[in-house]
Amino acid sequence: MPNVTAIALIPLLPLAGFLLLGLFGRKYLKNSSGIIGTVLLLASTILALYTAYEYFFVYGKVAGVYEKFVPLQLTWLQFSPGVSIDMGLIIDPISVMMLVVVTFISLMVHIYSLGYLKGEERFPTYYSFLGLFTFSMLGLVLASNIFQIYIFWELVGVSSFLLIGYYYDKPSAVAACKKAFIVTRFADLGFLIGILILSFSGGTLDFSTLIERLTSPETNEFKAAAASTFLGASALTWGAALVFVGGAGKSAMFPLHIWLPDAMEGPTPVSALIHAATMVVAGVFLVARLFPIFSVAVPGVLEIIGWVGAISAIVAAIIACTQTDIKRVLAYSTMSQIGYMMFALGVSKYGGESGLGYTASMFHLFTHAMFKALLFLGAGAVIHYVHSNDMKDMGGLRKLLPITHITFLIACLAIAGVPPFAGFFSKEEILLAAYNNNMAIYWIALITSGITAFYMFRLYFNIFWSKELPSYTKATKGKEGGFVMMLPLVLLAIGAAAAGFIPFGEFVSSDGTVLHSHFDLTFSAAPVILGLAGIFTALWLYKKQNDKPAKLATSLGGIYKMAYNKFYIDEIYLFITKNVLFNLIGRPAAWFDKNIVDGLMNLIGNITQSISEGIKKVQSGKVQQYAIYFLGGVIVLAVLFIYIWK
Amino acid sequence: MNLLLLIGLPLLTAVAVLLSRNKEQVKWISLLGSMAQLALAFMLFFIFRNERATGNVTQMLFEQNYPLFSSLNINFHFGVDGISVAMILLTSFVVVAGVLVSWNIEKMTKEFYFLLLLLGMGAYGFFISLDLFILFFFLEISVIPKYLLIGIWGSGRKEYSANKLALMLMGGSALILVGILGLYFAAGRSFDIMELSKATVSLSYQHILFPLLFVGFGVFTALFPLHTWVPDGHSSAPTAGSMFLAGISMKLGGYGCLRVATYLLPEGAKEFANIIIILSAIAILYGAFATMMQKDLKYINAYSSVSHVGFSLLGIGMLTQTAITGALMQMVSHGLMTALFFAVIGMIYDRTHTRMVGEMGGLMKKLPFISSVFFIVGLCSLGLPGLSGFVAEMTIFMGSWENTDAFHRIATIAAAMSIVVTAVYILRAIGNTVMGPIRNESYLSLKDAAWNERLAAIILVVGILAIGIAPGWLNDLLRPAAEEIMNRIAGN
Amino acid sequence: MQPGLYHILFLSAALFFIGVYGFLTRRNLITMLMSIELILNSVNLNFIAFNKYLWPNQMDGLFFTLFIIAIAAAEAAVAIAIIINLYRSHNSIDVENAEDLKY
Amino acid sequence: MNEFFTLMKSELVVTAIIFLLLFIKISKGIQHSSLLSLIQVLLLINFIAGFFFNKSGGLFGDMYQTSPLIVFQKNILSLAVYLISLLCTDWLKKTEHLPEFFMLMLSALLGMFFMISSGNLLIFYLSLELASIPVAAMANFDLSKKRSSEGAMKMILSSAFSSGILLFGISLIYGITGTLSFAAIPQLLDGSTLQIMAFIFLLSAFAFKLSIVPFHLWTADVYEGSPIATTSFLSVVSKGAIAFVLMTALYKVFAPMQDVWYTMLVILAIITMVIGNLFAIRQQNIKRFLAFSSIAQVGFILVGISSGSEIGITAVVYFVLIYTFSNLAAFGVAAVIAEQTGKENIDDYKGLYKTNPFLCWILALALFSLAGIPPTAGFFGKLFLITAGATKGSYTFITIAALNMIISLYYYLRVIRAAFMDKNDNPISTIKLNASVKLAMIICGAGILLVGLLSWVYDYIHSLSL
Repeated sequence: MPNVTAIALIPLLPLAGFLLLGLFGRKYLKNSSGIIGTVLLLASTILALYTAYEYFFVYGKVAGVYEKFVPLQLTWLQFSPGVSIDMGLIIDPISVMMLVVVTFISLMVHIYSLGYLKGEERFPTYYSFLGLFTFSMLGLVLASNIFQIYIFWELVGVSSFLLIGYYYDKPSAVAACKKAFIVTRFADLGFLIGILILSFSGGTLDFSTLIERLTSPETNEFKAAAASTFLGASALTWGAALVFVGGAGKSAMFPLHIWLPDAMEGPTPVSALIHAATMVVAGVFLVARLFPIFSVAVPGVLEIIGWVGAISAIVAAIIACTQTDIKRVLAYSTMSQIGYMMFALGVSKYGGESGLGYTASMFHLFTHAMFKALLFLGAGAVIHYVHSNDMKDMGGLRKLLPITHITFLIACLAIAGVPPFAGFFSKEEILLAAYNNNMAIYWIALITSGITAFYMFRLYFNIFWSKELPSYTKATKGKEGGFVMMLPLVLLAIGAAAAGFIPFGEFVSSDGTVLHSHFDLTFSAAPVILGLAGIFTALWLYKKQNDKPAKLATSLGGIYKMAYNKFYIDEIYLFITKNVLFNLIGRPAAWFDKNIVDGLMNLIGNITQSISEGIKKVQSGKVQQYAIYFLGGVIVLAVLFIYIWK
Repeated sequence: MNLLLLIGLPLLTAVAVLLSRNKEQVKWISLLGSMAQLALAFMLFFIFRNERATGNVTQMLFEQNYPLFSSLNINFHFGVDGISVAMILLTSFVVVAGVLVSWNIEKMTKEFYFLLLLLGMGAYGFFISLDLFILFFFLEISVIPKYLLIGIWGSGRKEYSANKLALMLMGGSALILVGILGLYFAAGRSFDIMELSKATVSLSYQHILFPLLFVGFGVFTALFPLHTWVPDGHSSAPTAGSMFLAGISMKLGGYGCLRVATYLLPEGAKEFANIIIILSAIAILYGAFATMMQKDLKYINAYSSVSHVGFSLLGIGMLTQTAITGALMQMVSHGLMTALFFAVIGMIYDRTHTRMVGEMGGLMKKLPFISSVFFIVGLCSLGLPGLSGFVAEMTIFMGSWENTDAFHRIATIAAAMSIVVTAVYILRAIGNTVMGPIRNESYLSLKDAAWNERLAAIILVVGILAIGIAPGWLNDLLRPAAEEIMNRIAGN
Repeated sequence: MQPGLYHILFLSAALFFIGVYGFLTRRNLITMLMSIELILNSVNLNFIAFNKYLWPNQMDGLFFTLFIIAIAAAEAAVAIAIIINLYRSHNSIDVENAEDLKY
Repeated sequence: MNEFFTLMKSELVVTAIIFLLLFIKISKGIQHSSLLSLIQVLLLINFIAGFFFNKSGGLFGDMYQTSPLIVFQKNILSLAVYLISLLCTDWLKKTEHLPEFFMLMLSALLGMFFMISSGNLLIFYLSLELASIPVAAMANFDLSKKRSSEGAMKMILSSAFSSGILLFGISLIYGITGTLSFAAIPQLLDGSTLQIMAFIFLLSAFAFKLSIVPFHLWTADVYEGSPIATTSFLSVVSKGAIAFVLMTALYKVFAPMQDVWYTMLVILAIITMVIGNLFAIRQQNIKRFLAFSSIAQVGFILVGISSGSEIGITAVVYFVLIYTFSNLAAFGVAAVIAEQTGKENIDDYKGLYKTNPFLCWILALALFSLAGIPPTAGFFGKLFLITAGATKGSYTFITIAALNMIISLYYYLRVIRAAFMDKNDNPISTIKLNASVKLAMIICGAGILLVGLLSWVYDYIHSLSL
């Protein structure tokens, strides 16, 4: 059986780190904070690996199926009998897989940051935020309750906010962290309402019970939820769709992706951890977590998910081709890859062979975490070296940064889907799943994989080949980052190279059964050839500095410009927020309050004053007029009471 | 436990303050007194829990009943249920924090603390009263302190704001007065809440009296569109004054809306629930949008208070047990949060001498403690899990969703939309003040929080975290009490 | 012809209104005082007439009249004293000169 | 004979004091300041004497009636007179004609005592005149001041005019019923047109004395012109006495016409409150300001009176007691300031707190009490008046009354704001308070704070009024 203490400690150790460093770091642990954080996380990682081992190889498999365990469930907030927010731990294939991914990547980032952020003033703060993030992310993946996942969902959001805004005195960082938080918050609104709908329909917030009730058409809950409709869709559809909106926001799916490129304002290791490997895949994880509901109860929503994923994948890939900020390229690539995971889920079905998409998605999540973290950390090493994010300031770095170069290349090959690197295997499965279910998505995915290879190698060549910048020599710039920065690169490179050989379907599948992956060379040919084509195009264009890319850009004209400007989605958002939210709603509301509501109150006051001023003449000082009023009073009373009311 | 201690102790402290000889004495007596109140509130809390744990399910505990104006059947009737205990805890937190942040008041120190303590006493008395007359007495008793606190120690257009506040609250009181008199005569000459809760008031009376009472108390708790005293009053008040106003006084209104209007006039509540919902949904969104355009930190918090308090009214209007529990949680949470917010604003203002968001920036560099607290309170305001605001809002949403018709659903969604807008304005405020580059060179020489400010902030942060991290205790406290109210509404 | 109750009441009503009219229109304070005397006298007439025609058994009306006359004298005394004092400071007994206190 | 002394002891004590003063005046034997102390002691004795030998009964064929409640009402008035004698020490010391002033004041008080006790329209009329003519003379007591004589002139003329109207009403009642006795009249009333007419005449005279709108116009001018001692006497003692009598008249004499007078009172109460408040908003002179405020307060008293039951009586008596403390405290502060600095405008009070915190707190207590804010007794007083008014179940009326409290709060706060908040470079300098003034203010302050909280006061009055 699961070891509760061990599992609970996995998230709690980083939390301890957060508290310790957050409260005392600034004053007392200025220098040792990095070590403390890293050691705690190392312990966490070991526990995670132990848990994974125990689960997959010792107790997890019951009668050939990986069971779901909920070893701990504490009531956190009781709403009504049966409906409560619980703090629990769920142990099933995906959560265990995520545990490993999160702790491992986080550990890498912790180690890497020891070198990358050395000497920073807010070093302890940084590590405490990392701790907070890791805790939240682990809490998210272990959540046994839909509200618990929401709680940690928000917490990762805020940790992401804090880490993006780590350089708080940089206006662009402040703007980026605000944007990231607000956009995801907007999506979370959907998530929240989705939770309300689902939990009300299911009469519970607990995942297992919820899934149980909402996937079998016999239960009363299912019937009621399916029967109540709003705008032509059932409550269940709305709930599931809104939950997906939340996932899409966090996973930067089109059109809620605009925060992700900006989020690159954060320190690069943070981008590697949060905005590449872990947090951004939370949306995928969420859909996977609720997959039975999506696939059984609301297949329509699943189709939407597929399309959103596919569109995101290709749009991001196209934009990535035009960007010059290396982190932004990686950001769009992340978005594109998450699009893959998302549509893989979208084309999947529940159970058995047809659940291939699910397995593929998770597999891709896993491999992507490795190579994308590697890419970011590599990019970080480059940035650390040249102090710039822009491709224009780079070139010919392969000699100066040999380890970085090799590991980066491995990662590029992995993401381009070149066998036998990790990306090949997972992408292969995804394409297969799409091929089996939705040809349109398959074609999009195929094209995207070609573009992916192209822009990744555009990046690679631009950084490491292209022009030789005379100012960059060992003498002027020194060596590449130290051991602590190189170790994670190497470890991740090993992962990126070898992770594909893990028989992932054996461990993770939609219903817990074993899913054997089979290779079909004929099927693999197309994507591999496309990928190689992309690589060679990039080689032709970018190996040496020349004017071919510029010519190509001009010949593409409008399309290039649109892609370069990210299809103007940012501008649309800006227009909406600035003109609609601020000018059309906020300003009138403030004006209304100041002038109408408040004005009304003041008006009452002023009217009283002016009446008071107006009637002062009554008190004329003339005693005879007083007598007239006296008589008038008598007469009026007499008339009223004798002639009118008598 | 003798509840009269809760009135006696603040009164004694206030008198001791009046008799003390110098400023130091005044401050220390106030601090000790308020600490003692805090201890007392905790004692009450634990004794109350203990009683409940041992199976005492009487609705009101520690009841005391002395005849006061016996010819009018007015009694000094006290007792507490979970709601009162929670509110008393809140009050004691805010009082201590308020005393602490006012440590450097130079002008008329004695009077300041005297009024502050009097204000606290009024709140305690209000929350333990079970007689409408006494309740009204304690509600009104705070008018003088509020007016003087703003008018004498305030800033900006203080006279205008003080006047507006006093007059609008008086307007609310006038309606409440008529309402309770109506109840008094409709239920056979009794002001006693426990008796009235068993009395049957005819439908037509309920339909007249409920709006009077609800709107009356609503003015106190910034019911749209009668909230206009909030921005001006809060922004002009001295720091502790704003804390008390938003942290305690506004809660008096919410408590009254629930305990008096809704509980005693259930049919009226049902009749007008939809209007309450509409008004509070408007207040939530409209307050949030209006906040977005504010440039003064105090105005930001004041308008956001309108928005947040809207949640508690929304919860009441939803008339489900969970929603009402959530409404009460929101009151407690908002009380702590907004008090902390004002405290932080005060601390910043004391240093930078400006409250304009546009003039600050990068305070994090020199004021890490204050800035961190600002972060915490901002995040609490936008409903971050782990902090109190989240718990309360989610409970309200969950409760609201129990109403299945489209109207309630749409209102809930509208209210939920505010969490995005809240994020916008809170992050704007945070981004422009504590983050960003330092815009004023002189800020480089600022000193971080002093011990009293730290203590005040920590006390309130602990409160916020205690609710945010482990809401169970508050839930256990409020839910049974909310159930009693729901039983009455449901007609059992 | 013996005058009946209504004749006297008519007379007293007329006297009353003459008094009121005088009080409202005369500017001289003494004249205003005299107008009040007219009002009081109309009341006196009323009392006497009621006593004589309606309730001849008791003397209430007559006594009341006597008291009114006495009080009127006292009132006039105080009023004239005040008017004299007013004359000292205002050098006039015109009511229109004493309108400082207003609004 | 023994009964004569016990039943009429209030009046007899006052008469004795008047004569004593007369002798002193004639003999010219006592120095000015010690005379004042003597008078204060005598008035205190008068007040204390009110607590002994309280019995119910009637004299002179029930033309004179008394009961513990009536004695209590008289005690309130005696207390008020005593407090006035203390509060206005500064002014009284300067007056040349000190004994005369008190003779006049006590005569008026005597008139009021008789008026409260009257059981017959004749006595009522006589005592009413006795209660008003000396006051006119008192109003003129600042002999050298133009305004004083103008005020006195306005008072005596309008008062004579209203007496004329009153008498006309009484003569009609007499014509209708043939009796003047309070006990006999109600049985003979049936609400005919002529009776209503007579009642309106009578009520207008009451309204005049009580300053009910629109019969109130003399009030402000007279208050402003008169010396503050007179003003406070007028606003507290006269008002209280008339309010008590009005209740007797309405509840006993005109009981059969309750429907008529209830509606009338409602109308009059509403316009009185509204107009009084609206006028008060604008005032600058503190005496004039208090005049209008007291008009508004009378509106509230009418709310209580309109209930027509013992709740109303209790509430009104209780309120008058509180009103005595509150209004006298306010007038006391005004008197001290006016006498020592010659300043009577609200704007002059700016920055007063800096120099005279004690006066400011007394003023604040008084004004908050008048505004009806707890913990002051005024809160209870007003609340019980409104409660009494609510017994008839007209919520519109009660709501209007309650809303009027907002306006009244506004102008009371104006004064408080001036005293506590407004800055002034040249505030009124620190005033040295006479011991007796201070004593009176402390009594008032204690009264304001305690009468409300000590609920047995109310219950006691209630037991009397049953």
